[in-house]
Amino acid sequence: MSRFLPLSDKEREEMLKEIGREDLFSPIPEELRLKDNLKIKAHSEKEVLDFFKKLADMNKNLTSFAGAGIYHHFIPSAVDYLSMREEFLTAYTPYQPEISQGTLQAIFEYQTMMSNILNMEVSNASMYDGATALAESILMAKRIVRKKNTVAISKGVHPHYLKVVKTYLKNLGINIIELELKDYATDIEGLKKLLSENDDIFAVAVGYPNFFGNVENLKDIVPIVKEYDKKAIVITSTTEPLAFGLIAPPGDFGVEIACGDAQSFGNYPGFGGPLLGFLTTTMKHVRQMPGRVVGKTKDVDGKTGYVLTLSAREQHIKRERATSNICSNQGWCMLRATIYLSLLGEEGFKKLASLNYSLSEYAKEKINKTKHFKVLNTKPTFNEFLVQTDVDFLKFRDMCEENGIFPGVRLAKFGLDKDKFILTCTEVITTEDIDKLIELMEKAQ
Amino acid sequence: MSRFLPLSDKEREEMLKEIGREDLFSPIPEELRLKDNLKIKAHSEKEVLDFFKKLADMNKNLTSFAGAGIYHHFIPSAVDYLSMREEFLTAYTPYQPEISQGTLQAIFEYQTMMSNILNMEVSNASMYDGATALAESILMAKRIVRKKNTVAISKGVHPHYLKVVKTYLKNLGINIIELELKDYATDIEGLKKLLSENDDIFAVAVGYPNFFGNVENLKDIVPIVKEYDKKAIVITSTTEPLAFGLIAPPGDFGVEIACGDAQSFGNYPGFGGPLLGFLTTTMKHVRQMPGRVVGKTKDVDGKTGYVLTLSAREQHIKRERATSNICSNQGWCMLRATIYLSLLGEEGFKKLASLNYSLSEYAKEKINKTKHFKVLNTKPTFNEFLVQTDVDFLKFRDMCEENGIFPGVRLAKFGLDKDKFILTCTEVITTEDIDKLIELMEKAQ
Amino acid sequence: DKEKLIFELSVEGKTGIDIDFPVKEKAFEGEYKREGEIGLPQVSEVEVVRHFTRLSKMNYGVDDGFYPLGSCTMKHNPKMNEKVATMEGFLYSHPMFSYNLVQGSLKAMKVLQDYLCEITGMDFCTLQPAAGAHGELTGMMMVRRYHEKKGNPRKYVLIPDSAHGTNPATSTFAGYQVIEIKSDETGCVDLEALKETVNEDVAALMLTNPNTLGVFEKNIKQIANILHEKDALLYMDGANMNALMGIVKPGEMGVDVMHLNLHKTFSTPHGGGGPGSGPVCFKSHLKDYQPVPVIEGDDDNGYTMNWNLPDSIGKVHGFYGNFLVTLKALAYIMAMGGEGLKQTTIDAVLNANYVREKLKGYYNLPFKSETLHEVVFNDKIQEEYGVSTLDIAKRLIDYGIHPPTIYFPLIVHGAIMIEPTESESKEEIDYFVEVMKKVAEEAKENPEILHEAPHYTPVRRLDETLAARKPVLKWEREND
Amino acid sequence: DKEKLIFELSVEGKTGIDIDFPVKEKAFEGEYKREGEIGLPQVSEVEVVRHFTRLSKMNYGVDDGFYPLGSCTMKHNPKMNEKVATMEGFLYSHPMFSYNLVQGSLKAMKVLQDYLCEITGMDFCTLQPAAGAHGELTGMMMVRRYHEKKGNPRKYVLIPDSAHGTNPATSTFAGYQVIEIKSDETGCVDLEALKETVNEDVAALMLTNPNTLGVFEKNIKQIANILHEKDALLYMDGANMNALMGIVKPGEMGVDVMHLNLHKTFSTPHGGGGPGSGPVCFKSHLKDYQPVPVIEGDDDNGYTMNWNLPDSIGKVHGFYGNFLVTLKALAYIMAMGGEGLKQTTIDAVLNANYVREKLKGYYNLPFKSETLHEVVFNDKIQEEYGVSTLDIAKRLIDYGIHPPTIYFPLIVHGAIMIEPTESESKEEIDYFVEVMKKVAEEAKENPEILHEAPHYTPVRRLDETLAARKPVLKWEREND
Repeated sequence: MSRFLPLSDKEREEMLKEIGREDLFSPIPEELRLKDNLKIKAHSEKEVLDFFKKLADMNKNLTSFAGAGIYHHFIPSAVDYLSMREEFLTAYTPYQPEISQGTLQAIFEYQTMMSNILNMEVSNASMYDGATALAESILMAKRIVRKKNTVAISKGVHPHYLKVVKTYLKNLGINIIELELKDYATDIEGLKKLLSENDDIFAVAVGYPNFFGNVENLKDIVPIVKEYDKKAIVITSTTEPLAFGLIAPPGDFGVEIACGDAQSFGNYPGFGGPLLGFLTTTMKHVRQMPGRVVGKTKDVDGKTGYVLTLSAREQHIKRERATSNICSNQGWCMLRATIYLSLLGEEGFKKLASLNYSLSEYAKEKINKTKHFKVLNTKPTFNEFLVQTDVDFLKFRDMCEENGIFPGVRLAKFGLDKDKFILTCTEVITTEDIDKLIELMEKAQ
Repeated sequence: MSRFLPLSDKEREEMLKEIGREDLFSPIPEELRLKDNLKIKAHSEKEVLDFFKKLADMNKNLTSFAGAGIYHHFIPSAVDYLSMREEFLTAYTPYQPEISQGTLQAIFEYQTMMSNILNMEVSNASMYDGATALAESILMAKRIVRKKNTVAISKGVHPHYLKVVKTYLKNLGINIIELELKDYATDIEGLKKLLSENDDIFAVAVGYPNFFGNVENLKDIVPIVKEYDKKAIVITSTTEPLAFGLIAPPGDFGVEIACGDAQSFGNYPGFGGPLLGFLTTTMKHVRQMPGRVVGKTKDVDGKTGYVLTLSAREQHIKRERATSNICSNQGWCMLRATIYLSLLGEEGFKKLASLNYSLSEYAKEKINKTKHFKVLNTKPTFNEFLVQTDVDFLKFRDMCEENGIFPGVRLAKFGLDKDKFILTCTEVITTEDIDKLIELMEKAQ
Repeated sequence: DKEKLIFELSVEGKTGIDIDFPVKEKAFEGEYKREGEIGLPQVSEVEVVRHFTRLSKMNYGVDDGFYPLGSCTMKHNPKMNEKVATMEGFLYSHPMFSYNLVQGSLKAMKVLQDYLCEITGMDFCTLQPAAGAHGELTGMMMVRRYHEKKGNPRKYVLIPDSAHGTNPATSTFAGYQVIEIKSDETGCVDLEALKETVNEDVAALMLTNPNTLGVFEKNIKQIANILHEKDALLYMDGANMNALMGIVKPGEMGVDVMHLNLHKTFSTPHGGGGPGSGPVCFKSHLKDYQPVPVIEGDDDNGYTMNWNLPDSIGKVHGFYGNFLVTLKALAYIMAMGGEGLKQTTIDAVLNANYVREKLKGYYNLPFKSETLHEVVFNDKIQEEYGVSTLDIAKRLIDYGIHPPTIYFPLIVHGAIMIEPTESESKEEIDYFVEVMKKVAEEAKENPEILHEAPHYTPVRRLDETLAARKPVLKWEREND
Repeated sequence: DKEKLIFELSVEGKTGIDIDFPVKEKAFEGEYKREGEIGLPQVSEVEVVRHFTRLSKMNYGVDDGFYPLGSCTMKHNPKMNEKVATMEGFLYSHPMFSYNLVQGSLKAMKVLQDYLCEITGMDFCTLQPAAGAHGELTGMMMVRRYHEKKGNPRKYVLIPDSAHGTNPATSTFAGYQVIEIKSDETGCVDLEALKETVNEDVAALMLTNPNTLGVFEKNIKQIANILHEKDALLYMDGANMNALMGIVKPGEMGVDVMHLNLHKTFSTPHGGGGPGSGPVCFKSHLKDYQPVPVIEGDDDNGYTMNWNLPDSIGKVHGFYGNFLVTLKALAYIMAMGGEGLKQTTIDAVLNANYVREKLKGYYNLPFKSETLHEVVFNDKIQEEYGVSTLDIAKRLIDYGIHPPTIYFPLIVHGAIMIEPTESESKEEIDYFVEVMKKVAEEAKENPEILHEAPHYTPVRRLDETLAARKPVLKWEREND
């Protein structure tokens, strides 16, 4: 413990004498004060590291086809190395711009990259994760449209996101209508029917690609919604934005809020956190946007610099009338994404997307040739898709785990069907891994 | 490959055009030029890391009682973190002092720490390792004494060091006489006899503590040598300078060159390298010292600063008359040692030494109670000692390895006795580890 | 000393990555195919490394020096924490793996929850909130659920006027209206005013303790009683827990629910704006309302997650919170131990009071009450020379010191809020004191030098109005 | 912007480590017990972190910008290298473990040796030398052993006047006397002079190729022939291998033995003065003399070490060289591949010639021969304004550029030796060119500004004479 405390006992005495207060804690009533020390043992650094090494080894990281919202991509060493520089890692939120230009410029670059990837006009500086980003997006849409009170959310958005949205909206008197799926994509006819029957809808949210891997039909959805009410807003929620190296981004279709999670960009699975919620929108709506945003400006000498801006939306200024209560969120994850995307660049981003897609298509083709497994997606997918099996999935999974493979995330984990699972192929998977999985599928019964 | 090459093809063309030389390699005769590419496949970063991960996993790092020149100590995370800062890691030798004060000041601090630990007046900035440091120390002694031509080296110095010394001295016409041991320490009577019979000796080198763990009798050795010839120099060679947290340092006895390896100070075993040779001496002899050294000075404004100094000894100035041919050596390892020793500090250094000693004494006591193993040291030892067994050592070692323990380094690895091994206890060993080893010793037959 | 944007370094045909393509490439076809340029830069690894290295050098971190940001607890971030959080066993742990594959992750969470309960004196803990404000929201949703279950969610949340902006914003997002409670002349909650305001429509009071003036709410037990009499709850904002650890337990002072900021009190780095972590600790009467999933189990039986909590507020995070961040806090707590945490608190309070003692007279102390881990001055003395808090803050940068928190709390005009934390040596603090005195002197003798500060940074005072009036929020070829 | 010495930060009673003591403490007693204070500082972890962070900021690394140190090949150090060299399986690998426990380490060494042979066209390779000069010594000891075995170690080594100081120093330490060979007007070895000098007393010629002027020794085959006729050997200093990789193989040009600098050509970081690594590659007629141990084996049979080489020069390192450094070089070679290494060479030569083309006229080119990966100018043009090479070098620092190598090679008066390497983008090089031109202009217009440079560093020009005259080589309470 004393390694982190730079005062010696002698200095403590000296300082206490200077202060001249006998009891430093005199402001605290005697009866509230603890009699005993907290029951926590102190440990040397070696003991701490040994403890965690044991825990880390208790985790088993198999060759994994798990995705479903969290993706294991390869992260170049430079991302770790650069993001670990203390100037980034141990700095505070850049409220003092003169000594925070590093973070501020990185955010500005991030905003540009995310806007371009999503083909949107503006991105904020990050949100906690994809789930809260969706909740905040819906609240943002509500602030924009104002008079209506119902949001329609496709059942194709990530089930956890839907749960979080419900938690967030429940207390605010906003109704949620869940849009049914057809072939695991939003049922367009159902949407049309709903809109014809309900005039209270301010936003429609869909996954893109959705939870089951399907590319939703934005080409139809956006015009349908806009025809219903030109102020109503279509929101997309994306768990795997690498898809946009290959797939047309939400901005191409007139989506006004495109949000999601960019953990894929240079951040580790990390048992689900920290993640990197993103939220992009149009300049028209920027003043209703939650979260921080960085803008370009000039200093007193006319030099270009960057500052946190439009803060009149935020809690530290607007208090109970703020666009969100968000404060500290995912700055460092944002930085990692910026470094990662800088390394990938235009060509790397496209090529990596293509690799993910090609591996996934390779797997799909092979799976469809097995006896007991079949791919359910009928629409295009990116790097994950839905598989159905007529064998006992848990037995199959156990067999896979014994062979060092985690075969994918079963829908039952989300309270959905027991015979289906989501299978994800990123570039860390090889065709040999896929072949091995197929072999196990052939063996399954 | 192209990730490390920041020119685009278009830029290459432009630049080539500016240069106006059709063939960049025109200075190289056509017939020398390769027709084919080198037969080496290019790999993505992921492939490289996967390859090395596999190799790393082929290594088996057991609970280990190995020492004998390379020590596994616990290294605080701050050492890794700070030493990895690019300003330290990717900088050149500090020949341009204005932009190298970081490295220079760290060296000055290192010199102070090493001088104090050894109780010597001056330390150089590092040598390749303990072995070459000993060879260079002997050559240094030769330059100081000049007229004589024979060095006496105790058989108690590390056998590898002795091998390297032989390699270095062989071509320079310097004779080596090996001093015999008695009870695994330099035989004082033998030394006296040699000195009475041979008047050509310019230096006597002993291990301290020596290879077998014994604290050599410097209290007698130095006066005996000085009585023989007051210009003759006693050199100590140390593989584990942490010993000097507990044991009187060479400087206490009038040793004029104290060298060794400080890998123990914040550097990993790393299959034997990079290491950290050190060489300390008296100010009287500083101009015969090999290697770099940093001194304090003033800049044009009168500010204190640090520079490489006394470089008139070095190869880039003195060429064939330099005190050594050494150039780049172990700067970064030196930095790590400086950070490590800063963290330990006065009390930590002493306490850690005491812990190593106490664990080692715990082990000695228990070993001496076993039937087939006994400790051979009769003199004080620090954290390693010599054990003899009457069972087949290799069988015993195999049994230990099956139980996840490496029991120590057998002397046969150095061409010495088959029934003896050196057992080392640093703070990474627990009493439970020792008890487990004792259990295996009890089982051995 | 300025660095171009990464886009301005871009040259067609360069890349910072080489991708192996060990499968037949399949073209993505059809109407959803992306066409044209995305707009990512094209640079090599060398250039990326230099670019972000240069950017880093325009920042100031805790490792660079004194960081007395009041209420932010910018303490030392042990490097051990980073080693723990980058162990591969944790990095690649997938949240949707079978429980048998993630026992290490689950156990780490359980152990941390237990420690946080021991530290706060609360009964239960959830690690799901990703930051302090997120913890507030989670806690207040639980409060609302508590009342709902009793038949009425109630309407109002009481918040002292000295509170952080997150408190009122949180209340709004939890569906409440805010009633502000004025501070009394000691800077504390006015008990009489409170009594008058509390009624059956009040859901809770959100109290920061010690408050943002660094003053301990010594009537906290009475405050709790007043609230509890009307079945209103006491929410404690744990932002200032660094003044209390090991000295008192909120759970023994009548607090029903509170959050902690692991990135403040528990040494996880702030990362230039997160990721933080905002665990919520609460009494057993709120346990049915906590977010799902809940970690259950022990070493003997293994650890699992319970998703079946019918009265739960639901989920507040896509998965289980900022797991890797929570590991760092656990490492820190284990390193310090109970005694160490107490000494931490003592040192934090010692340092703050030492600064207060040394600077009083040089800067005005708007509240005279005894304070704990931070002290709030203002610019009243300097005002007469035309020097403002902002000028003072910016001038500190010239001396290599990060400015304190300024203009907060709002109840203090021109506030200068200083929290040295326990991580500062006496020498570092003495340097700060000396600089602060020198700046006070400069304010008198040479106010111009303060108005123009900072002088040596890559950019100087920036035009924030321009930024907000004509927002340029991304780079475009045209606008450069 | 100056930082105190760590000793000056020391306060009794502080520590940067907490040591657990889980065994009964045993007192070390007797006449060899250490008494009194050692003299190490007493500081907390926070202070150590800040101290070395601050020190780091007074340094300039390759990640900071252009580093055109001629003959030092300061290229990009991929971060992947560090990840490889910090894998635990390698860090804790003990050199005295049984071979079955270190198969990964042994295989890595074997693979690297094979690649280095492929790159140099030599037959064998040892990784034992810890640095370039150490490699030279190892190589020259092998040369001596070769001659010894033939009955006479011989007396002389020939060294061109343009050589690095390590070459003559090495020769001395290998027991030879040095004969300097003058360069001809093209900067190359004068063949006639060589022919006259070589005889049966000459053991070898040490040749840097391309030489330190960046000029390729186009007569290298003839040079080898002249030597070989007298059974003298050709040693090649591989310091400038970055100009040759993938273009030619020294093994095909008559070279018998050479060393490589992994910390130059193969991207391992220089570490502020090491650790480097200086493998020696050699033809089969020298294989009996290489240092022990020699790695043997393959994947099928496993890897071991052969210590039994009776004619070996012996050992030159306590263990097997700078193993962790060699891993980094292997990672780099694997990343680049053969084609990549060739492109590296092409780009290095391209960049150097581009700089040469752009700066000629502004700075004097003392040798006109076509050059490869570096170019040597001097201060002849600037001399007339009283401006020296040193002034130019120091002025570059003001522009954020590391100075080139200066006053070397010795055969060029006031040499300015520029090696941009392949790691610089065109933009970075154009910036350098622009700055060099501006400095040339300043030398004319305002020489004072050069004499006084650098202006913005933590310290400015230092008194090296003072340092050497009254050496203060350690801190003592007294002398501060």
